[in-house]
This record gives sequence, C-alpha cells and structure tokens, in this order.
Amino acid sequence: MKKLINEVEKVVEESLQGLVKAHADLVKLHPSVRAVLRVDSPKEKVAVISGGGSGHEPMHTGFVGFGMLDAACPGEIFTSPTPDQMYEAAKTVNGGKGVLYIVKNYSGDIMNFQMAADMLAGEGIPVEQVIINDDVAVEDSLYTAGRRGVGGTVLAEKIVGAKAEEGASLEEVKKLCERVNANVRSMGMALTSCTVPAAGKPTFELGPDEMEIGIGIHGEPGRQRMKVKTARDIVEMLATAVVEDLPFKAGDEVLAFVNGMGGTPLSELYIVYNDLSDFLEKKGIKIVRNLVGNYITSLEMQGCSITLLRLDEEMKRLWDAPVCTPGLRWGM
Amino acid sequence: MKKLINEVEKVVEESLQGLVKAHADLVKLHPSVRAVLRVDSPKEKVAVISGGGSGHEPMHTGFVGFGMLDAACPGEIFTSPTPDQMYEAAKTVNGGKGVLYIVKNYSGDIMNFQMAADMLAGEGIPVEQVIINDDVAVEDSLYTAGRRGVGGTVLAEKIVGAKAEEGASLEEVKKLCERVNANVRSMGMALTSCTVPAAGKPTFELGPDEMEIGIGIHGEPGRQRMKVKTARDIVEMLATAVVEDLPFKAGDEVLAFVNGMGGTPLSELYIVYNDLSDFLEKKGIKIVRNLVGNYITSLEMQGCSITLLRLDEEMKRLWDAPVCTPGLRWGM
Amino acid sequence: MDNGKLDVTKAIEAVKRIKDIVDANKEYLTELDSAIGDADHGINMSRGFTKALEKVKSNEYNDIGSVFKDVAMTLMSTVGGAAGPLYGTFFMKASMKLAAQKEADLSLLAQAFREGLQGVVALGKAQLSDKTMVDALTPAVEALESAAKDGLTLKQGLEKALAMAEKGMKDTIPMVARKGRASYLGERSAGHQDPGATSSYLILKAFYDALEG
Amino acid sequence: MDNGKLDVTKAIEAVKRIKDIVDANKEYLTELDSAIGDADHGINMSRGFTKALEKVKSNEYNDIGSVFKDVAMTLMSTVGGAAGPLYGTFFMKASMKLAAQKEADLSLLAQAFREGLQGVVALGKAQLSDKTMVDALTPAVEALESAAKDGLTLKQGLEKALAMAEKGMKDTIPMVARKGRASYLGERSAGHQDPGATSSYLILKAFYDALEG
Ligand SMILES: Nc1ncnc2c1ncn2[C@@H]1O[C@H](COP(=O)(O)OP(=O)(O)O)[C@@H](O)[C@H]1O
Ligand SMILES: Nc1ncnc2c1ncn2[C@@H]1O[C@H](COP(=O)(O)OP(=O)(O)O)[C@@H](O)[C@H]1O
Ligand SMILES: [Mg+2]
Ligand SMILES: [Mg+2]
Ligand SMILES: [Mg+2]
Ligand SMILES: [Mg+2]
Repeated sequence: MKKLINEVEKVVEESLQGLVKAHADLVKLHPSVRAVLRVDSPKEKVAVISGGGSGHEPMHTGFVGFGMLDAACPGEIFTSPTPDQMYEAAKTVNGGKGVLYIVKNYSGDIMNFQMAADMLAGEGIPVEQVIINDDVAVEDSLYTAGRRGVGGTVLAEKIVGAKAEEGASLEEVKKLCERVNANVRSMGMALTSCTVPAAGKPTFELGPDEMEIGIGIHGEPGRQRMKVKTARDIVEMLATAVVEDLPFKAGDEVLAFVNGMGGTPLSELYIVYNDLSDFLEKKGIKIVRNLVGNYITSLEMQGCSITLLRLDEEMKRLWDAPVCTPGLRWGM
Repeated sequence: MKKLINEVEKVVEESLQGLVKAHADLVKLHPSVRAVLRVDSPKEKVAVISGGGSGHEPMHTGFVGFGMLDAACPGEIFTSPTPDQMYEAAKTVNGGKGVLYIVKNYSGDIMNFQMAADMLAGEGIPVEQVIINDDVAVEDSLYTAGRRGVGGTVLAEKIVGAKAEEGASLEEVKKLCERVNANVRSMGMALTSCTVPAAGKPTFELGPDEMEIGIGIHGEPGRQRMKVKTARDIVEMLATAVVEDLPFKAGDEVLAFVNGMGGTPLSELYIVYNDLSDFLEKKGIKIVRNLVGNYITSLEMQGCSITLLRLDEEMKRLWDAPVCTPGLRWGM
Repeated sequence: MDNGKLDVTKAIEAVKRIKDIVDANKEYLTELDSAIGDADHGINMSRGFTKALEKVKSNEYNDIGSVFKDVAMTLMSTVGGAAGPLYGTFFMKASMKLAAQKEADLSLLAQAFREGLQGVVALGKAQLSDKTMVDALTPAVEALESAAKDGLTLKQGLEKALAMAEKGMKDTIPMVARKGRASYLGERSAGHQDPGATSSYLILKAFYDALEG
Repeated sequence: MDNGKLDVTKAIEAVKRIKDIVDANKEYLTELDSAIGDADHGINMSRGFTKALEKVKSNEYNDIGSVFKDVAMTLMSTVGGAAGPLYGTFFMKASMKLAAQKEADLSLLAQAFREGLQGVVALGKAQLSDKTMVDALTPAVEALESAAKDGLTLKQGLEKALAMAEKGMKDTIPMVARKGRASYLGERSAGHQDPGATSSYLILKAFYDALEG
C-alpha cells in the first residue's frame, strides 16, 4: 500500500487538519467532537448537517459553507460516524430553526443518525432526517437494506443547502430534500479497487481486463463483473439503468452529473460526459445543468458514476444559487 | 491498460468535446484547429494563450475563461501542440492589444510556440512569450534544456490572466508573468506511474514500496528512486528543495500550492498540506494564500507536487480577483 | 472464592479477552468484510474494544451492570458503522438487566443477553437468516436459556452457547444477505461467512474463556 | 530507366518506406522514449508519417523539392513534441535545396541533407554528444558528403550513411543527455539509446530501401 499519509490511525484526523487550515475562511473544527463546521453558522436558518464514512472527499466535509452544509460529521474511512458527533454538531450549529440530517442509506449511517436524532428530539430540538437512496444498482426491496445513497447526495446537499440559506422552514427544507431524492438516480462502476489504509490491501481484486459494474462508494463489490468495455458502452449500461428506473422521459430537463471515483483523470470524465450527452440526446432528455468531476469518491478508486436529477424550476434556481465551500463554489 | 475511453486515437478529441459541452457558457472549440477558446474573447485586452501536451487536465483547457486564458492549445497526450494551433488561436482571440504565449520549458513546446510566434510577428501582430521553468528537481545549466515548467504555470496563468483582464498592456502583462516565474519554485513526486493511452503500458515501473522523487508531469522518470516514506518526510524533502532554491526566507508571504498528480485522493493532498503548513511555520514562512487539488496532473498518476510562490501585493490582489473557468472559479 | 459466576473482575477480564481475541482476528474479520462489505469490521471492532478496555480499566466498579454500560457507551462512540450501534445496544440493554448486580449466574446472564439481542433486533430489524450477527447471537442466547432451565453452571451454559454461536456463524455462509452492506451484493453474497456473526462468536468465546479463569 | 537517382517516384516510395518502418518500430521507439522521455516518440512519428504519406499520395508532383516540402509541412502540423518541428525543419530545409529538381544524385542529396541537418541544429541547438537525433544525422550526412567526393553512386553513398547513422545511434547509449526531455534525468539518462537518433537511423534506412527498388 502506497499512500501520502503518516500513520493509518491518523489519516482522517490529519486530513481534517489540512482542510481547515487550507480553508480557514470557510470552515473550522468542532471543539469537542469530530465535525467540520461552517465558520459562521448563521442563526436565522435551518441547520443542514450530513456525514458518513470518510474516504469520499470532497464529500461531505468539503461541502460545508455558504449555501450548502452547516456541519459535516466524518467517520473513519468508510465507517459511519458515531451518534455523539451528529448530536454535538447539531447542538452547536442549530440556530433555533431546527436541524435537517441528510443521511445516506447504509445500515450504519441510519442507526447512528437515528440515535443522534433521538437524543436531540429528547431535548426538544426540532430535527428531521431525509434518507438518500438513489443507487439503482441495488435492487430495492422491503426485505433488504434498500438502495445505497450515492451521487444524488451531492446534488441534494447543494439544492437543499441553498433553500435553507434562503430562510425556509425545517418542513420546507425537508420536503425539498425528499423531492430531490425522489427525482434522482445513480449508478457507478470501477476499473480498480481501492485500499482502506487500515486494511492495507485492496478491498477486492479486479483482473487487468475486468471492471465491476454497480459498484458502491466503499470499495464494496458491485453486482456484476465483466470485461472492460469502451466508455460509450459503459455509459450505455449505466445510463440505461438510471433512465429506465425513474423513468426519465423525452422532454425531461435534467442535471447530468458525471462523478469520478477519485483515481480517474478528469479528461476521462469528460469523455464519459460526452458519451452521456449523446446518449441522452438520442432519448430526447435535455441536459440543462451539469457537474463533472470528483465529488463523491472512493479513495483512489478508478471509475465513475452517472447521476441524473430531474429538475423543476425551483431546483434549477437553487442549483444556480451562490455556493461557497471548499469543494463547490460559484456565484461568490 | 484500463481507461474510460473509446479509441486511443480519439482520447483528446472526445475529451475536448465533453469539456465544451459541459461548459458551453464558458468555452468553445476553434473552428479549424485544435484549440479551446473563451466563448467571449473581449477585444480590449491582451490575449493570454497557453498550451502544451494533453494529459494534465484541468490545465490548460480548463483554465480558459474570464480572468485567466483566452485560448489553450492542447497537443496529443504529453506531446507539444503544433505551431498552426497556436498561430490560428492567436489570430482568432487577438483583439488588437497583442498576444502573450505562456510556455512551459520543454524543447518541444519552445520550438512549436517559437514557430507560431515567428509567424505572427511576420504578420505584424504583437506577440511575446514567457517561458515557465519552476521545477527545482532539474539541475539548471546553460548546457541542458533547463528546468521544466510545472505547477508554477497554473499560478502564472491565474495571476497574469487577471492582469490582462484589467486591460494592462502586453509589456506589463509580460513583465508580470516574468516576475511570477522568477518567484515560483516547485518539486513533485510519484507513487505510481501513468499510462499514455497510445502506449498502452505504464511509462515506468515502480516497485510496491518505491517512489520517484523529482518527477515531471509526463510520467518521465524523476531524479531519484527510493523507498516510500511518510507524507511528512516527503514534504520535508520536496519543500526543502523548493525553499532553499529561491531561497524563500522567514517573513516571506507565500502562496502554497499542493497539487495532485491525478490519481491521489483529495484527502491525502490535505494531509500533505497539513505537513507543508507545519514545515513552513517552523521556517517562519507565512502562507497567505493556498491552492489544494488536482490542477496540473499526469493522467492517473498517484503523487503530488509542492509549489511555493513568493507573493507581493499586486500578485495577491490579482490572485484574489474573480476567475470563472471550468477548472478554477471564484468571485463570480 | 470462585463461585463460577460472572463478577466485576471476570466481567472486566471478559472485556480484556474480547479485546485480545478481536485484535488477534482483526485481519480475519476485515478480510471477511472485504468479500461482502467494505473491509472495516476488524478495524472497527479492534478500535472499539481497545477503547472499551481502557475505559473499564480506568474505573472502579461495584456492579457488573456499570461495566457493561461503560462498554456500551464506548462502543457507541468509537466503533461507528453498523456494528457500533448494534453492539453498543447489545451491551446497553444487557447492562440494564445487570444494573446494581454484583454478579450474574447463568440465568441472569441469559436474561441479560436476551435483552441485548432484542435490542439488536429492534434497532437493526434483521430476522434470522438475513446473514447478520443475529444468526450467531440468537442460537447462542437460546442455548443459554435452555441450559439455565436445565440447571447447568454458567460455564457449562456458555460452552453450549459458544457451540451454537459457532454453528450459527458457519450457517451464514450459504445465506444471501438481506440486511447490512452485504445485501447490496444480492446472490453474490452467498458463499461468504458474515463478519458480524463471526465477531459475535468471538465475543462469546471471550466470555467463556474469561470464566475458564 | 532506373538511373539510380532519387526521382519523384522514389521520393514518394521513400516516404512510404519511412511510414512502414516507423510503424513497424512504433512500439520500439515508444519504449526507448519511456526509458528516458515521455513514451510518445513512436506514436508521434507514426502519426506524422501516416499523414505525410496520405498527403504525398494525394498530390501530383513535378519535382522532388515539392514532395519534401509537403512532408515537412505535414510533419510540422501533425507530429508535435520536439520531433515535429525538428524533422519538419529537416525536410523543409532539404526541400529548398531540392526545389524544382526532377531528381537528385548523391551530391545533391548530400547537400540537401546537410541543409536539413543545419536547420535541426539551428532550431534545437544540440551539439554532438548531447544524445539527440543530431548524433545519428551528423555522421550520416558526413558519410554522404565524403561518398559524393569519392564519386560513389547514390545507393552506395546511402549504404555508407546508413552504417554511420547506425553507429551514431548506438553511440548515444552511454551518453548523458543535455538536450530534450532526457536531459532532466541527468546521469540516469546514460545506458539508454536515444529515441530520436533511432528514428533518424530508420528514416535513412527507408531512403536506402527505397533506392533498392
Ligand atoms: N441491520 C442489521 N442487523 C443486524 N446486524 C447487522 C445489520 N447490518 C449489519 N449488521 C452486521 O454488521 C456487520 C458489519 O459491521 P461493520 O463492517 O462494522 O459495519 P459496516 O457494514 O457499516 O461497515 C455485518 O457483518 C452484520 O453482521
Ligand atoms: N534540442 C534538440 N535538438 C535535437 N534533437 C532533439 C532536441 N530535443 C529533443 N530532440 C530529439 O527528439 C527526441 C524526442 O522526440 P519526441 O519524443 O517526439 O518529443 P518529446 O521529447 O517532446 O516528447 C529525442 O530523442 C531527441 O533525439
Ligand atoms: Mg463500514
Ligand atoms: Mg512528448
Ligand atoms: Mg464494514
Ligand atoms: Mg517523447
């Protein structure tokens, strides 16, 4: 295992130190628990908080700042954070209008956030949770843990963060977050595995001509292993699954998000975007907004995911609204 | 070789297609040669143009836009562009105030840009060139090709682009670019090699516990191969070479740029930044601006480079000035 | 004056043994989690029980409930993932049954573990054969209960529970996961032993070994 | 009516042979460039001469200078890197000497190649022993010139030039590079054959083969 780290036990800690030093104008660390806070948590807004395992940077810590998150609670690499983190972070950034937890659908995240929410509710602090579950690679069923939360989370945090910044109520912010989740679908793939620092070796092994389709963001194996294909064929596979699931229809206006898993060069993500754009054009689905880059990653994994969000006018306006975080910035 | 591509011959072409589709509000393709142009090249400014081999994205094509480049001329992967690209691009974006070519110091780039400059000059178009050569890993000598241009190029393009945007003259813009080059130093390292698509296999081989110090941005071998070390030790090696070269002194105000080679996760770059920040603090060198991320890459190579730029008041102001490009954006 | 019951000393010894056995199996648990999860279970458990042991060693205890409670709180705030809240809840619910008790015989421990298991099920909503820790814990608790009914000693009861936990753990191999991260794999999760069921077996083994002396 | 000189047909044949030999050695050249450069020399040369051949095949020519000029222009705008302008200049300068000539004998070709080489040196500023294409081209041109002085045929002259180019190419192996990308390696560049010297040898080989018929 070769990584730019000092000790495996301190990877998350030191990375957070670097983040807050580099962006001291935007974020700071919580004094007692592991949480990244907006440097100026305004009082007159709903506090939007997310969190989850580390290793997906810039998500979530890089999305703290104006127009997005008020706090992010990072766990160890690929490990859900603990309830005290979400509880204390919420207590610190809640300005009185309540707290929205944006939670990705993993058993661990759900349970840990739930405990924090219970503790807050016990103290009379208004708290709501929205579970993001946009990964169409996972078969959805009442009898399973359901679909994972993946790329849709980034879009939800941006759009919902903008709404909260406008001063909307907890109820409104929650409703919007549910609407984003209801209209977003994703699917990912990997060309290589990744190595959890503390584990010291790759989570899975892929042959020199193999890829894994339907991969999550934790180096967990996907649903299908196959010979590598061209970008065009990969886009066809991923986008077909995504489009058919909602389903997205001709005439729909979408935000197309091509996300890199961390180890894939930006130039390749643009090739994927080019193919995705052709694919959607043929279906009459209109890309009216887009995002291309490494936003929800899986350490140094090579691969990508495709996320489509069906936009309405409010979502478009909120997507365009100014945002100023270490990982996403425009309009200011 | 596993990559998200269609055909090795079309990697650059399709990636550029994706770029201009994703950022149609900012950039467009030149109608006849391979060049990315600002969508609105304003007349009343010096045209700032750069270019070089592809594979370093977002540099240079991702830096075209308000406050940075007017055009970028990408060659094949790691191969200098040809004179007709720089010549035609300059003819198209020159508004009458002349053209500055920002050229990285590689024999190929120098020769190709020189030919384009000769052609422009032959037509009476005012043209100047500044050669960026900030890589301290290369011994500087009258008898060699001299130092490579690396991370300093990104900073020069931002700062010089802002100056041109203000309406400065060709002479002023050129002088500033030379001043940036005179005050910037860099050094890089790699944990893994990278694979040129058309070559199909890694440019060099590194053992599972080896790293290469003093690497360039083309997968060319560095000056020294050694066992991997901690991030702290790597920072010490790179930063010492960088600091001693200029030399940077206690009290200097610097922009610290931690750049990823393309395959290294952002979380590790923040660890490097954390260590760099500690290192410089001990030397009394003050980081007053910073940049952390993948900006001048080497395909999917894992590794990083450290760049320090000694800032003066004008450079600070120009760094902070609004910039709106696919790869770098703030203030608008 | 060893009466074969679980007293404060033995409870702390059990925590120490859990820490040791989890550490010894850290890579193994992580490897199991690589196959059908995200390669962190051994790391998570080792971090949690290292902290839990530090905690219980630094305190004075008058009752075993308090030992269990400190373990619970520490796991909750250091393990994370799915296993953190689940094992945290297991020890928390068990601690309530053991509150103010200086020692536990087989019958009391069986009741405490039953409470713990019910907490795990209430939180995680896993049923038998969902390929989780529940598949190891359920037969183990049942064995404790029937051993208590048969009037066996604590050590004898734990021996039976351990055997059943081991069987439950191995039975997870052919199962298709329906809870936790492994469920994303669908049919591909079959053929691999569940990491959480394995750590549950190890925890029972540590209790048994602690009573061994 | 083969008089052993380089006429338009043979010049085009030479371009075809260069294309073929560069293609056949594409991986080899790239491998040489991997060791001390950036792994693109074979790719660049193959792209350039494929286009150059397309160009000269699609045109009608009355003189060999025009063939050389089209090759030069195509290399300039398709090869890129260091080799593009250098070989572009080589053919461009040579084409000037050959302008309006229906054919070239040994003496004329030696003069044309001398012009080409001078162009390469003027542009790239490499000296002998800097480990570049100049180390293969220089002895080759010298061989052509002395063969011309000795009154040999074009084919005989090219045979001698080829032998000298090969020697020059091999002589680059121990050299420490002082120009081009390999110079960044310093002492580590020694022990590797220069890719550009190798492609220069291959180009001369193609000229020789084209005259062979
Ligand atoms: N809903 C659940 N109910 C019971 N046990 C579960 C549940 N979800 C996961 N588990 C257990 O947790 C184990 C995984 O723990 P761990 O790897 O630490 O957490 P994570 O899956 O979040 O990485 C699984 O092997 C399984 O036994
Ligand atoms: N200044 C120079 N003068 C002469 N030849 C040079 C010079 N610089 C480079 N070369 C030649 O060019 C070859 C490399 O060509 P190529 O790989 O196509 O370009 P690049 O180095 O830009 O990738 C070298 O092997 C060397 O022979
Ligand atoms: Mg986990
Ligand atoms: Mg090159
Ligand atoms: Mg796990
Ligand atoms: Mg080369």
